[in-house]
Amino acid sequence: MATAVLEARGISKGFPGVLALDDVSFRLDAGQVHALVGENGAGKSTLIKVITGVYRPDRGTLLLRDEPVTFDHPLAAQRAGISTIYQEVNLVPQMSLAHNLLLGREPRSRLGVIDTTQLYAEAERVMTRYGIRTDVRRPLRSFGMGTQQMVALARAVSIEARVVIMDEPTSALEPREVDTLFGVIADLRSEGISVIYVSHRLDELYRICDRVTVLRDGRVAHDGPLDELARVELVARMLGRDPAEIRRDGATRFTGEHTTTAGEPLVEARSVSRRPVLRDVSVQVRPGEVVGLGGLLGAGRSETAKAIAGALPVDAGTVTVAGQQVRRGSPAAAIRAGVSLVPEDRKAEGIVPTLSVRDNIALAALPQLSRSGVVSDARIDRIVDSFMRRLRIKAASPYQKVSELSGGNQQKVLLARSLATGAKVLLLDEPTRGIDVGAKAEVQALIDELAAEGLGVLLISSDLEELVEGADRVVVLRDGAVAGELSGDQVTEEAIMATIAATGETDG
Amino acid sequence: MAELAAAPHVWGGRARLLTWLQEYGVYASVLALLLFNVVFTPHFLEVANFRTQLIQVAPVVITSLGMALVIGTEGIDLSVGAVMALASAMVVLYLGYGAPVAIVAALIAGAAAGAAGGALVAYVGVQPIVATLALLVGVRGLANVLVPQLTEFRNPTLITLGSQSVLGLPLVVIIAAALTVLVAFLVKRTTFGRQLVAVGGNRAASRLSGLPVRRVLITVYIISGLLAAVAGVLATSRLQASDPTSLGLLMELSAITAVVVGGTPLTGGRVRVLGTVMGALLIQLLQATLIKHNLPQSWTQMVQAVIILAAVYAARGRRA
Amino acid sequence: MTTTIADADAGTEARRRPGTLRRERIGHLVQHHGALMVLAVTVLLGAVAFDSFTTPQNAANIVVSSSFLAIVAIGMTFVIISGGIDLSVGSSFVLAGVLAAYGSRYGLLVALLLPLTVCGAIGLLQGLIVARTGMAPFIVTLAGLLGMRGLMLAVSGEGANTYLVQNGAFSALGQTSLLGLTVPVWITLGLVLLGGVLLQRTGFGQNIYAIGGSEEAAVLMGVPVTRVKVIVYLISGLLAGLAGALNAARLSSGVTILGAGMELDVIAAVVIGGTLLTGGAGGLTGTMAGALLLGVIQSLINQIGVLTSSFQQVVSGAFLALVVVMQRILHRAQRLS
Amino acid sequence: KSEDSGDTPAPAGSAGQQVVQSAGATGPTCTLQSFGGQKFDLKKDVVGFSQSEKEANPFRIAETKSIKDEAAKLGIVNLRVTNAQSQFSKQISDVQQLIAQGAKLLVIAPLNSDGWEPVLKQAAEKKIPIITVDRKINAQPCTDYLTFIGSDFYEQGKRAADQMMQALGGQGEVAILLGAPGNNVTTDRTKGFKDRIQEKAPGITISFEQTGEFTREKGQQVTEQLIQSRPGTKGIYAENDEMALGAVTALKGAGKSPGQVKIVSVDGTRAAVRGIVDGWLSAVVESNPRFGPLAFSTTQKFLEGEGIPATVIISDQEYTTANAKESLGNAY
Ligand SMILES: Nc1ncnc2c1ncn2[C@@H]1O[C@H](COP(=O)(O)OP(=O)(O)OP(=O)(O)O)[C@@H](O)[C@H]1O
Ligand SMILES: Nc1ncnc2c1ncn2[C@@H]1O[C@H](COP(=O)(O)OP(=O)(O)OP(=O)(O)O)[C@@H](O)[C@H]1O
Ligand SMILES: [Mg+2]
Ligand SMILES: [Mg+2]
Repeated sequence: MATAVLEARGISKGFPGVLALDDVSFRLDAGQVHALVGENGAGKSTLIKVITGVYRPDRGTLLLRDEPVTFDHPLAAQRAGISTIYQEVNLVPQMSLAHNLLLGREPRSRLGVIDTTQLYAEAERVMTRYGIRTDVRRPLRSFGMGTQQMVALARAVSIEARVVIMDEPTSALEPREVDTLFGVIADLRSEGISVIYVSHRLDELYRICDRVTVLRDGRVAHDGPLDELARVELVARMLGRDPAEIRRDGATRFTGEHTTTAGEPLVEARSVSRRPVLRDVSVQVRPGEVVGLGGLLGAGRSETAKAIAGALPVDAGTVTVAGQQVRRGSPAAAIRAGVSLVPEDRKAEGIVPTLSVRDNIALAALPQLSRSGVVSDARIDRIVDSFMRRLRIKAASPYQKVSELSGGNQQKVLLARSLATGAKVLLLDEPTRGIDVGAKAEVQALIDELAAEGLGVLLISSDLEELVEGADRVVVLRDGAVAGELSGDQVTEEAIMATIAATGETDG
Repeated sequence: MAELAAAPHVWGGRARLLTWLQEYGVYASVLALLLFNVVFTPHFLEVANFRTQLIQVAPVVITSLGMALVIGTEGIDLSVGAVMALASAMVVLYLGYGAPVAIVAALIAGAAAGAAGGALVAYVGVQPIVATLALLVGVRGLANVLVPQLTEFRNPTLITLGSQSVLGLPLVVIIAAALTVLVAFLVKRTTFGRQLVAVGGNRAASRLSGLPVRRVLITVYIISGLLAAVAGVLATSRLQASDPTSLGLLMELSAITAVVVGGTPLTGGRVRVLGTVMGALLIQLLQATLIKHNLPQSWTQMVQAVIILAAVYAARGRRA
Repeated sequence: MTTTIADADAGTEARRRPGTLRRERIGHLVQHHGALMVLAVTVLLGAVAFDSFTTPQNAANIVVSSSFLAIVAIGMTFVIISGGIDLSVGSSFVLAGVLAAYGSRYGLLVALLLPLTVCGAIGLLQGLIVARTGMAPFIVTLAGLLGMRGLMLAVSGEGANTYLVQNGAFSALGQTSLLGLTVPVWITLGLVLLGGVLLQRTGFGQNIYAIGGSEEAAVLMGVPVTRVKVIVYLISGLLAGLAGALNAARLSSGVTILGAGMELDVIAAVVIGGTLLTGGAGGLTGTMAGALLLGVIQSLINQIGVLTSSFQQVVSGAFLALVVVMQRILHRAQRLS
Repeated sequence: KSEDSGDTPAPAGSAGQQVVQSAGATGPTCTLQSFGGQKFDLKKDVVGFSQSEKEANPFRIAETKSIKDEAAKLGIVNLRVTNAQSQFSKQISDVQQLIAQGAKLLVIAPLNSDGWEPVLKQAAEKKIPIITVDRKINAQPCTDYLTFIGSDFYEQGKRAADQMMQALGGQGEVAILLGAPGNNVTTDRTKGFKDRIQEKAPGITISFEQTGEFTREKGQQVTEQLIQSRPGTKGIYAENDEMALGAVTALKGAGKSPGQVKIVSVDGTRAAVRGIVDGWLSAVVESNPRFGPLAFSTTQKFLEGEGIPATVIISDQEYTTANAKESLGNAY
């Protein structure tokens, strides 16, 4: 057998109250695309951070081409030829796209100083290769998550590396960009570069990966070639359940049927505009209905949701909840009216990292959980307990800091926060992004359940399958305007794609 | 992974010591300093000594409490010393109408100054350090305009406030203790307290969760101004004179130090009330020690620098 | 200049109206040169109101006396962009002055090297503590403020000894005029140019912005965070030391009562200049405008003349508030358009 | 307004007027000719006064007021006053600005004795006479500046020591409340006091010296620590009146009776002199701030071609239990 490019032997890593990795061994061969899968909190990101020198392992050794190595800084790993895209996009928001892309490798002029003209030209060239043509001088934070993810990707790949690690690179990408990414991975493989690939999207794994390592509760649950392992088997290994049981349950947990009361819309956005991202967008959600919001990256889906939630001031248009017009620009008013948003960027806009799981869940519902300004711990405990159980939030205790949870569990905490307000309408922006198959199914089942209880749900998802199966109706956005609306039997992946691709005749 | 929660071997002795120090570093430092004094400082173990230290530290504790709240929101309030001076000026200005009126006037002035800074921060979006820096300069000037020079007073009520004892405890100390309890209650038990740390921890998330972010911010600065005014009134009554030129000078630095030494991070999202009180005590005790041992000023400052560093080092947050 | 507008066919970006970009540019200009504009307006008003305000001599006085603050503010700008703060600069400044005056008896070289070495070393130490232990820069440099003031008192016999500069060459460094401006002013200009290139046109500068923008991201992007931070505090210490030494040369003595509260003035200059205290953004031209603005405000207050000393303070506080509010409003107007 | 002291203000006339020490005018004299300046019109031309600290303590208030009042009295219309707010760098630029405004005479109350090079240079180029008051500038009289009018701080320290010796009968432990560190005044008043004690009273030991930064609050706080941890202290020398009064508050708070600890201070403010009357203070050495009349009369003499001595030391009074009551009107 050829020597491994990278090998981890008997790695253990603990955090207060949690043993995130327990005697994990992992071997990466040259020119292979190696899948690393597991439930939320299984330890995938932790393993990657140990490999790249972000964390020091408590025990175990790391070998690079059979030589023992220790990286005490990500820079050291980078110098050794390991390049990484971390799970949460880790770039500098205020810096321009170009500077982010080329930080540390800026083109120099003859005087030895950075040549900005060349810098921007180079950045434009690179981004065009990834299908993005844009003003690379703009600060990174002014781009959508998808574009940011592509920048991180381009950055990681363009560093001369022997190993490229991708921790959920596609969670913010839409199908076309995923294709671009896979093209890049194929190129890498043909150059003999190895890839560690983490994703919760099983289709993707089967499309590009050669080998798979399954982690469960910090231990290796399976390791072997991927094509020998059937889908259900893989899921079963991840969840530690019986394959037969999995087979019964199907792909998503959506039942697809809701009894929509034809009555008054719970929430209605009428001709909402905000330059330059939204133009004349109208959406309504009735009780018991799941309305999907489709479109490409940057189509304005997040903005629509934020406008409805009062978090984005609009230039024109109105939002009414149960017939009452909501005061503009105030999430508080929206929440009081029963509209609650689970934002897309959970790190920047979702969790409060310094607070516990418990405080994060109770945050938005505090007024309801207190009497004359004094909080009732008993009531908070009750509600936190019930939601932690209902959403199966994995935490050492309700008092664990939310920043210490895995991404999927953080997402559940945010969902719990919205539900705790007793919202009548939920605006879910990519609620299953970065969530493992098990948790994803749970969340989807929960969406169904909530709709059945009479809640209205606005579901934003880049996962077409999820939209098709979960939504009763899909509103498709393009360039910040409604491009079409599909309902009933019209809701198919093909129809959505067609609406997105249709040339601008709907623009008028 | 809940079943692994009790896995003890990953949570070894060194790490445990570190967390313990992080949580209780200030307490340990205060204790160490107390022990040092008991051994090396003559006349330390006397009731009069503890009275002196507690009385002197009371205004620092009170301002630090407000500062801790502000820092919890990821802000900072450089104006507290100047607000003390303003309160002091207001007291003598309105003393003609009786002590209660004068005190209320001082408190109103403090709250108003806080509101001005808070409004700049919450509604205009000025960075806290600059907003309150402008206030620091302007408010002290204002205090001086109102009372141009040190002015003594003979009002018995006001003097009593500074020198009276109840059940053997000085009134100022009782007031400081009561305010500590009040602020602890505010932080731990009220909606406002929870919202405050949330705003400090992640402002965007707080806004999206429907928290009244601006109201929380301005309220926090008002409370800080109010508490600084209380401290100013107490300091004035103890001095038996109003001295807007020097009262509360550099108090902002003492208060910030107390808060940070007490384990509240300057990055916000967390408030440690008792730690803050301990931080103030540590600084007080340190200064008293240096004075009692008659060290020259140069030494005093260098030793203070080292001790503050050591205390904050012990209490510093773990890094990822 | 060509602008790349989002390609609608690629479908990655919403279409942007051409007007937006231009307005954004103007907004950008206003935000980054807000201090400069406020400065221009203030000077104009001053010129209209007071005859003696715009005399060459008064202008030169303002520039010369602002230059020391400006040198310190350059270092502070580096520190603040990196997401930190340096409260020790005032103490560095006065300590350096005393050391320079003391060292001048051993020649020009010692007069310069002694303060630079000591202040640089302490800056380095602070940088190491900040970068290695993760302690808050505010506290570390607050300790620096106390410690260096203590050191200064120790060196000067509890402040009783004022060393006089005993080296003609060194005095000349602070007092000689070239083209109507003294050497420190030219040094300031040189440092601004140098610092500007360092910040904008070198990898080191980009690393500073990255760390200030998001330290976590910078670590993961492979920025040598520890080293950059240490160097940033070293620079700040060195520049505060240099300014202190030059000031000693100008005053011909190591005055011990300088520098108290200077850190706040320096921070104010930097922040008025548009550098965010949260780090990751800002620049030196703004800082220079901020430093000059402070000098101009002082000068104007003196021109008004009738104010009592207390009222002068009220006015300068109000002025400071006005300036930052104006800046915020400009900034907001830009965002809304 | 406030419940301030019930004292009647001192009559504006001659009470507390500065008197030149008989032996005070020393050094070679300086004339308009030897200085090389040009005659100017004191009444019409710009006269600059640079104050060092905020007019927030009795000394500075009285000093600025005296200059302004005297200018008004003499009909000097173009008096420009600046205040450095205790920042030395600001005082330098203040004076430079006065020069830029065309000042023909500069009266400076310097914050510090050293570091005046840039100002002296600019003034010398234009031959502007500088009179420094209350604190000296370390430079060449008659070339760099015209003359210095003020007290001798070292001498004040010595006289305070004399008073302390008398109060304690030459025996006991004494504490010093120092002024702000780095300040010339602090340095001189400390040195004078210590030298005299060493020379004259071997029975007195100085066991404690801590700064009270010239403020009442700090004076009180330091004294509280002092009397608790060093109960044997018999006397306190405060380097200004404010700190002495802070010490009194501390002593009262600790239940001491007047005179139990002897306090001697320097300045001569009304409150301190009343402290002597009340028995809390033993003596106050005066430092007279009323420089106006002397400064302008000196200038007039100079303009008329008379010789001006290099230093004009004023004779300061002393307030003791013997004269405090009747001299209260002289205090400022
Ligand atoms: N910094 C930390 N402090 C404490 N606990 C942590 C920390 N980082 C991770 N953990 C814990 O370690 C375990 C593994 O987390 P990790 O992020 O590796 O999971 P993951 O497999 O990447 O999950 P996901 O699919 O949700 O990204 C989780 O239980 C998590 O709570
Ligand atoms: N702060 C901002 N400043 C300027 N442009 C912005 C800003 N925020 C978003 N945009 C732009 O607005 C457009 C709409 O973005 P939005 O995030 O709503 O897209 P989306 O349809 O939700 O896609 P995604 O799947 O990435 O969330 C994008 O072109 C984005 O770059
Ligand atoms: Mg992960
Ligand atoms: Mg989106």
